[in-house]
Amino acid sequence: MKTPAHILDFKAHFPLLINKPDLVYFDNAATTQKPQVMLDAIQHFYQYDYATVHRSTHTLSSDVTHQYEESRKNVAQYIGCDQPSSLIWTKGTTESINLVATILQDSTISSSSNIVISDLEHHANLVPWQQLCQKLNIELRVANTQQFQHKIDAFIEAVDQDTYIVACSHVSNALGITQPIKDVIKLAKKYNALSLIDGAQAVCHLNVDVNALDCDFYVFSAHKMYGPTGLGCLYIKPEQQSRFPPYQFGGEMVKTVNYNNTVFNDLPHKYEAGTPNIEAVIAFGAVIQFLQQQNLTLLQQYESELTRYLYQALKQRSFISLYSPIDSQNIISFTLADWHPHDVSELLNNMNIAVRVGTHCAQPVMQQLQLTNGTIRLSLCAYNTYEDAQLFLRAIDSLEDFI
Amino acid sequence: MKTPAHILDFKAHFPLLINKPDLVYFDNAATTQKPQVMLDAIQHFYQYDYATVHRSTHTLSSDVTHQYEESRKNVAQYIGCDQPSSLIWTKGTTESINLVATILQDSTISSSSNIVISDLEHHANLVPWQQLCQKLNIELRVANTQQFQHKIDAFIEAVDQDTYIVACSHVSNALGITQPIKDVIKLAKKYNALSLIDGAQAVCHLNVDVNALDCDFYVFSAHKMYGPTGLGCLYIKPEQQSRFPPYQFGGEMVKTVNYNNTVFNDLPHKYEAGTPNIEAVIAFGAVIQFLQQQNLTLLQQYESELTRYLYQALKQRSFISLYSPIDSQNIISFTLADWHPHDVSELLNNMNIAVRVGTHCAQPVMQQLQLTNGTIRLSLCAYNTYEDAQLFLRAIDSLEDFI
Amino acid sequence: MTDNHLISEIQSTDNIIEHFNQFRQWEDRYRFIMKIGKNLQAMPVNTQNESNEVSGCESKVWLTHTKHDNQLTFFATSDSRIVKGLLWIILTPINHMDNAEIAQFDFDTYFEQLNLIKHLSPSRGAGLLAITQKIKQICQQ
Amino acid sequence: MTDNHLISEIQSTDNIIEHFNQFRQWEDRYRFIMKIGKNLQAMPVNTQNESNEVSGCESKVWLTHTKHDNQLTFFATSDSRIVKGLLWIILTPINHMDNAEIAQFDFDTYFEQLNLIKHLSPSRGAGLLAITQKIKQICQQ
Ligand SMILES: Cc1ncc(COP(=O)(O)O)c(C=O)c1O
Ligand SMILES: Cc1ncc(COP(=O)(O)O)c(C=O)c1O
Repeated sequence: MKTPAHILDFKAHFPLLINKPDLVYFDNAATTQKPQVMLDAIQHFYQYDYATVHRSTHTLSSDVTHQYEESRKNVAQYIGCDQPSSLIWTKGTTESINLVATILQDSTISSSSNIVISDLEHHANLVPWQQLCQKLNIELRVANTQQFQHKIDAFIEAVDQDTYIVACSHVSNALGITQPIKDVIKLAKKYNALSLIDGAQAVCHLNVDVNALDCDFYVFSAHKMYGPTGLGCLYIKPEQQSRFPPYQFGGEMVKTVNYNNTVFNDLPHKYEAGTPNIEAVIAFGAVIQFLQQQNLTLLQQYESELTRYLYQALKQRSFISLYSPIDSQNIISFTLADWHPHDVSELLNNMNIAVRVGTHCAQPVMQQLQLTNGTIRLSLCAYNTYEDAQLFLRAIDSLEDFI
Repeated sequence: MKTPAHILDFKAHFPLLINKPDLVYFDNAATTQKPQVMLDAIQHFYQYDYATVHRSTHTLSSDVTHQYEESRKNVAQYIGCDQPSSLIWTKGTTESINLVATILQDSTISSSSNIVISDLEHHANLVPWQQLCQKLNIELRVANTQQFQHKIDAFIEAVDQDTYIVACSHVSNALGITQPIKDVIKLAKKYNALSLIDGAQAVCHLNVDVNALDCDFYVFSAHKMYGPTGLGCLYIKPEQQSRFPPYQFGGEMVKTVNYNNTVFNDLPHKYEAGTPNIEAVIAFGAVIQFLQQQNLTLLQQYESELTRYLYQALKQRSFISLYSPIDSQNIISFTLADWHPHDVSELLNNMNIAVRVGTHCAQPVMQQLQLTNGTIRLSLCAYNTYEDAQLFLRAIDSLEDFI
Repeated sequence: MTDNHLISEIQSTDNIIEHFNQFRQWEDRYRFIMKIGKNLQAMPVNTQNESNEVSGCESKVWLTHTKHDNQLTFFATSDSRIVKGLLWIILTPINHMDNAEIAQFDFDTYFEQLNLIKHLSPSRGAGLLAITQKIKQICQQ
Repeated sequence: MTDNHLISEIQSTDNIIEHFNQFRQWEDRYRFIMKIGKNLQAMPVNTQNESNEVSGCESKVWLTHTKHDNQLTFFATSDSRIVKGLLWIILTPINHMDNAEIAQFDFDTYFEQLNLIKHLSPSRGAGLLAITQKIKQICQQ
């Protein structure tokens, strides 16, 4: 198998991969590398345009505000949302989910309510709900997806008229399973429950259309889709925008303040107290523009092919146990018979191959699979090549020489 | 007056100021410009080193983790703290204060408690406490500093044995007043109350030593001291570190998770859920290193001289009313008789002079001064020159030509 | 310097646009705006109150109108000199129009021809928009 | 390839350091570590339990000791082959020392001479530290 030219062209945009030609970077689910256009945008921003946003009375600041809000509009459009005020900037997926849990906590949840999550969640989409349930003394229900066969049945069993919110990942980070979120959202609607989709592992690889999905909340991180660190997004469906109380307090999110009373601003500002991460918003805008210039369909197709190729190759090796499904989204989780995952990653690391091992911030998933030491996780991106895959396979086969 | 050579040398590190030689940037209290070393650090980081931190099993990631924790150590030392785990990374001052308000809310505050703030606070150090008091139905006390004569007496009147926390700015952003925080902290200790100092306007201009201050919390933003956007700090005194519950939930802040129970990690990780703003931490580390190479004493001395020069010049003009004290920290807040502040800033902006006008996220301060339209605020930094000051004074004098 | 005699003759949009386009420097443009504001017609008594405040402007703006034989006349003022000038620019032409003409009037094109928005801060621009929307709304009542 | 006969003769720190320093490639170093781990003395019965787990290591590590005529002997194991090898490297020299020598033993210098920490992931390094600290602690009891 040879890597197509358009993939090599795509890869050429990522300076770290060019500067480290021997590196095989298969830790993309943790975070992706960044295109040069993003670094250029950051440089240019600080060298020519820098000032704070909003509250502005000088041109520098109003120009930055314009760029900043354009970036919001572009990111919103990228996920199928035509109302930019529906897109809230946060620190990351984790803060987005905590924000929602906080504003729900302060709204009216009855004591007979329950909250439903799936059994495939990252800690970020589990612990906030668990802690909220403990605080409010309500039930946390875990939809048992039956050995992760991603059946909607598990959700049908868990959701009922007392369900306040269903929180479910679009793609699981530990195993790469795509969950049936369209049906999950429909189910939630049927019972008048809210729905939150954790898209951290989806936005980089799938076309997301929040409008078509019709979920109440959709969350993701910029750094997992070629963007900067320190920036996440929270999409809130327009109908839900005035329903919830504020989250944190400070500048920008208020209209008027006196010692007795504060009147809060409208969305998106209501949920964006303080000076935001302006640099990251500008940088992410440049990344989205860059992505829009790519042929995303071709990139996604290639990602699937490469994943399938590696999957089949690993499947042929009897000493390997696979935990990801065959149609996994760019993630292959596996173990090697008689090997501690950490020993595998340590040797792979010495061969310049970066993978992740352990429980992948999803300890309950690993508990269910009875894998105390977790798995080895390969996670791919459109800039990974067939040469990367072959180096990896050769490395895996060489491990027995060490023992 | 001529700008000393060492100041011109310092200014030369800031590319935006070099690229815009005609700009007079007097909006430093909102946010400062960035040195080239920071931009180089960001470029180098993404081009050669980028990976996520902690949870690492490959060299890229462990090297980044090392850099990331070194940066924490350096910033901690910069503010006089020798225990790096006392320094929590946040989004900014606003999040730092909200974090403290959140963990206090979940700890045990009795219904007879009160919270004390000064009457000089930015909304970020006012609204979170106001809302917390409303939620817990406890009293918010505002120390009336008597026309801002920064007397400790106001605090002595407000603080008593029921005070849970005293939250006070080190330097006020609206007027530049330095508050008597050493005495405020002592007073709080005397009554066993906690103390939080909002250092957003101080860290860039004063030597801060949290150890000597002996406060429980000290908060500030990187972007107001030549650092990147999207990064703030929260110093928590070592003795207080295990006292409070967690803040937000997700990866990194947990040790073990199952569906029934979660065991939380130690500080600083306990308060840092999710993938952090790695880029900003690395960038801020580079800025702190840069600052350590400067002669800070000389820079601070110059800032004071320039502020004093402008202050005296404005004082000589009968059509100007000054609201900052003579020993103001780099900030001069004033109005022009018979002029709307926004009209002033709009004309100044056309003369390439960036100032801020309005209520400066401190509406109650302006209410107390009966300035519904707020003030015009000049805020200086060590890279501002005497030529900037003269251009500004000439601009102010030219305003009468317009009417 | 703008001659007061001249100003009294500037009444139609064409006049105003023509006058504006002769400015080569931003200073002249602002001088004109800030001086012309003085020519705003005084608000009717007791109308400069909270209920007539237009929200969404950076500085305070009051807007009211009278109706004679079904013909609307608008009055406005502000605590900002620049905004007063802008109000004069908005009101002068429409106070020479009948209601149907006002309802039809294309403020966006007018502002564009004046090259106005570009030279204002975005919050001022938003304020102008809030005022013109309010006027249109009143026309539709 | 490391000859088993040879390994049985590597007992002192000097032996081990000398042996380590002959490796030119990381592969040889790891091969040695992973094979030598097999020579770890078996843990006494029923000691590989939770109360003997050393916390702070990436993989599971168990550490226990016996005392004969006041002389300590340490036993340890792990579910990781690499860690087992590292445990052999730690325990082999000290199990030839008397208690006073162990208490005095400078693990940091030893690891430095082996050039070990540099080649391990930082979490492994932290794990090693946790183990040596536990040993020192036991010696002080
Ligand atoms: C005194 C003071 N406190 C808090 C803040 C809020 O800081 P940030 O917007 O960086 O969160 C500021 C800055 O605007 C400030 O000047
Ligand atoms: C499915 C999923 N949810 C949430 C997160 C948390 O994202 P972040 O660390 O960027 O907040 C991750 C990434 O680690 C993830 O993969």
